[in-house]
Amino acid sequence: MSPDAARAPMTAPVYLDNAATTPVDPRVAARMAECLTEAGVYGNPGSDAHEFGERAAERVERARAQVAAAAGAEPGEVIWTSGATEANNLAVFGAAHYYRDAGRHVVTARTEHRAVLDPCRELERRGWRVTYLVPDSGGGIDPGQVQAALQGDTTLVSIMHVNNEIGVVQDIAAIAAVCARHGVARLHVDAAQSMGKCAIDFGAAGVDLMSLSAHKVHGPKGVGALLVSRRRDLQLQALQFGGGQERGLRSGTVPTHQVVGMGEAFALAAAATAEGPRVAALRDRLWQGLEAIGRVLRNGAAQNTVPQLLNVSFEEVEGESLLAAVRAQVAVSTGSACASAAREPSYVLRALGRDERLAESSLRFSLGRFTTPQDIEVAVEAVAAAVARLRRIAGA
Amino acid sequence: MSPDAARAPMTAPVYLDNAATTPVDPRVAARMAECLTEAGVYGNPGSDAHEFGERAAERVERARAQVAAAAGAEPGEVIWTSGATEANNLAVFGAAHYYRDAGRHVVTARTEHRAVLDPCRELERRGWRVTYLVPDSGGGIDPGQVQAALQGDTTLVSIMHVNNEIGVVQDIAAIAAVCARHGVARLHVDAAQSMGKCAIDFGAAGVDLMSLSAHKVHGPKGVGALLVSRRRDLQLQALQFGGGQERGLRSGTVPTHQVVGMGEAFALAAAATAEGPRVAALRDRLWQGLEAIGRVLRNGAAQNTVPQLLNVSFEEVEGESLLAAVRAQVAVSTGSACASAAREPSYVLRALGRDERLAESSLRFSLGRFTTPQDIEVAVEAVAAAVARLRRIAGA
Amino acid sequence: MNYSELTQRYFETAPGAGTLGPGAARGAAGSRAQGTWVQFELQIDAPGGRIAAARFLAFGCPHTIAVAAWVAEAAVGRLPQPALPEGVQALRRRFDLPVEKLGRLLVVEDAWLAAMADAGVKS
Amino acid sequence: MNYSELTQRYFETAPGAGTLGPGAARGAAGSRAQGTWVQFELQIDAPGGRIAAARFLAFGCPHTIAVAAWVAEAAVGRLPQPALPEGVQALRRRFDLPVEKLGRLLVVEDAWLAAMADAGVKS
Ligand SMILES: Cc1ncc(COP(=O)(O)O)c(C=O)c1O
Ligand SMILES: Cc1ncc(COP(=O)(O)O)c(C=O)c1O
Repeated sequence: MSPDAARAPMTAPVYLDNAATTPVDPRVAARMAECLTEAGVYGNPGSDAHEFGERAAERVERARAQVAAAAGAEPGEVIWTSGATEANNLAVFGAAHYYRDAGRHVVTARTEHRAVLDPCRELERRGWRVTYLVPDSGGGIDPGQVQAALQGDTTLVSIMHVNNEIGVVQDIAAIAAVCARHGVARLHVDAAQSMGKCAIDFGAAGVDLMSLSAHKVHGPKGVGALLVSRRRDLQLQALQFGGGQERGLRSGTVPTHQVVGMGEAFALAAAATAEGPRVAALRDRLWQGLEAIGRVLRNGAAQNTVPQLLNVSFEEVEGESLLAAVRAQVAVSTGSACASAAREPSYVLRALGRDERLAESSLRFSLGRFTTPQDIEVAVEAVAAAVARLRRIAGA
Repeated sequence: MSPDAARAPMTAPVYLDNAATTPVDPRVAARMAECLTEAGVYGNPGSDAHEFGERAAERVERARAQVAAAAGAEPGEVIWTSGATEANNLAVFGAAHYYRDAGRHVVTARTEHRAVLDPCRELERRGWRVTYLVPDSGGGIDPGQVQAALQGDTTLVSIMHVNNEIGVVQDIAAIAAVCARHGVARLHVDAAQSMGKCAIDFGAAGVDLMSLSAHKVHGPKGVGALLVSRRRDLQLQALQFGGGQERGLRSGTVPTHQVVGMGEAFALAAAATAEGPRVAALRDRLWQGLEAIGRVLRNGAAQNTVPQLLNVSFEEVEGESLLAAVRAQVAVSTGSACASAAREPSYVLRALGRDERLAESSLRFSLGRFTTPQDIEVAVEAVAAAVARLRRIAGA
Repeated sequence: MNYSELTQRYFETAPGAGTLGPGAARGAAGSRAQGTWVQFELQIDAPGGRIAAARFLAFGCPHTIAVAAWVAEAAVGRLPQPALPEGVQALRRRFDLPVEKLGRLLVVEDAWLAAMADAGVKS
Repeated sequence: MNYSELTQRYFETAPGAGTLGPGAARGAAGSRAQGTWVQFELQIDAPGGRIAAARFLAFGCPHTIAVAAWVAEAAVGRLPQPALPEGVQALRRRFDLPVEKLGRLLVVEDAWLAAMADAGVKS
């Protein structure tokens, strides 16, 4: 578990931040390595003038089929991107701009990832109207809320599948049905956190656009995909223009090793059907251990959450000190630190109705393929000790 | 040189398509591998809550410094992207949109890469005016042409450094001086092909924006950078919104292994000062061999071309047959095949004044770090035999 | 571009490429400037006799060269006729020609018809 | 967030965390709801005498806890004074406090002043 053995003479912390990113599975890394050096498949998959290019294109198409199979899509529906951030941007801007003449209203939710919310804010600056749905206290969006928010000129609904902070799963098929009845509104689903955590079936769910990411499921960072439904002749305006790759929707050299890594990671995740119950047992043990600390609150509806995530607020403990007290033993995300430089209480937890203090004093534990029972014991012990000590110092 | 040994029982062709993409240097691949699996630096460089993230961020910053040093920029001027296509799009759209109130005129050249031309076409659809400069027959753009094209409302000039088809090098510093005198026009330079072929000095040249790519210089595909000058407080509108990474200019998880690969590739290229003369000697030998075939024309001004590229048109030979006749022995690009599905005579060679036939019957030989004298001999022999045979069949 | 095995073989070997010299019937079609040019030369020993020898020249894509070579080869021993030894659609199937290349086959056919006309065969 | 070695040490050991019980002078400032709350308790045996014991409680970030702990420790043996054992700017430097956290130091100072007031020391 050491991130850099030479630099970490003390035992490295237990890694429970798999929702931020995961270590690449060694089997994935091995496939990637085959597509780099002179001994491997290094050609440009866009070079059809020679066999170096053709071999690379074969690998790319094999990976496309793997991703499609894992997500319930057709290979022709997979557009490679540099990650779910780009996929989300391409979906939101691409659909909004392409269908601008049909209307300029978008529906999304307060608990979406910033890679959806920030494009929506940008759309507002460009003259669109955006409705931000507020979830219930468990994090759920009722399909009826979506129904009620639709207007005559709504062209896009963007609702995530698995929330990255609390792990709550939305009823995508029901929301898709609402959009289908509306007729004009297309549904985009940010499923960056779904693969390996919760079954995805792009086709069966009736979704129009779906964002995927490799690095949340033991694949490489810097690669993802946007699934673009072919059934409804969905069109998008591209974000990035150039060589015309990916049917002109996403120009740029396709990075063979990256998409091969994503394909392999998705295939492995789709095949690892025993993983859910194993991780759920670890998560339950974790929650049991944390609950015993007392005055802790679970964030997100427990019954509707993927097994990999557990988000807990600790009463009477200050967030930054909590993190500082546990970080030598456990690597987790908190409700006050975020990927960007700005340190604000989690807007997701705030949208669930948590006050600023409880939002800040939350820890997100996210488990992965390599999480062991031992990791869970270390985490419970470390957090229990830290909370007890900080409460004592606070006289609480 | 076999791209896939198990599949290629016959000797694989000699790879002379390094301008399309290069094999990753094994030293680069080794650094990349350190940033993938559980044993390595796999954290999210945006996760500042734990040491896994901090270690990754350290690697990212080291890579940023390597790229900056190799390109004559400050580390704070490096914005990671998914490649030069994205960097070009971010530069062209980002500057045009940010400075839209100062004017809507852009100057570029007919011989630019499609990742510049296609965004310019899109700008035209959005109401901008674009001037496309025509190079001289050697491929050169005179700084005076740029000067003459500038208008009061020109906000952006985009001229590439090293052309990807003919290898011609533009006088960027002189063009930068023209833009500086104008005052409002910012200069973007597509330098995707420059690293390792031709010295780049972003700061000294006085360039505002510069696009870089890793995979043209034995780094990985799917990563690049846009250099954004800090001296002139240059602003851009982002293309992609989300986590706020890269100073908000390029949201999305930074892929540690990818940028580490780019950093290492750039450091190696910057250190390989003996490479230029070695490759130039191989290129000269290649040209000597091809010229001896007779009725061949060199495309691009020989005295102003990087050593890695040689573009030759063969009279009285049909392009597709030429490619088909050599492809078992030599992997090259042609003036008729291109990365996209469309097969058209190279617009770059057409802009130099070559007729359609000569544009189509051209081969681009691009050499790299791993090209050997033996490769050159194989190529000369194969091309000479093919040309002779096809001319005989054509009665020419 | 992928070529069928037959296309590849006739392109690579190009049997019958060349000319027959004075006395042969000759016909050409297409133009080098347009990218496809084909010429046939046929030797018909006795008036009304069979084709004793055939040669072709071709400037064009591998399909053009392969088909022209095949036609020249197939011509030998046949009675001169205004029709190709095998029709355009059959040739297309035989060589697995992509549809956008049909125009090239028509150039081959035109060259054949020109050679026949030169040989005095009425169409 | 990176903490200086001193901050880290006082945060981790938090010497003097707790209360002294009845009879001690006590002062608090800030609020838990706002994210920072500090309390000092001081035992001053004779009127006009030195501080014999000091305790603190703190709800807040590591800097707040570390500084409060350091102040409580430094207070022992001193004559009660309305000023902190070390001024706010000096403390900021000592603990390498980021500028945006200056407000937390002022809460520590306010708690100290409140305890002094409770001890009857005039400011
Ligand atoms: C729900 C969700 N959407 C989008 C993203 C962005 O994905 P990527 O890191 O691939 O750009 C993430 C992860 O950061 C996420 O959790
Ligand atoms: C001059 C030039 N610009 C841009 C690009 C695009 O670079 P990338 O493949 O990194 O997107 C290329 C290569 O394809 C190029 O040669």
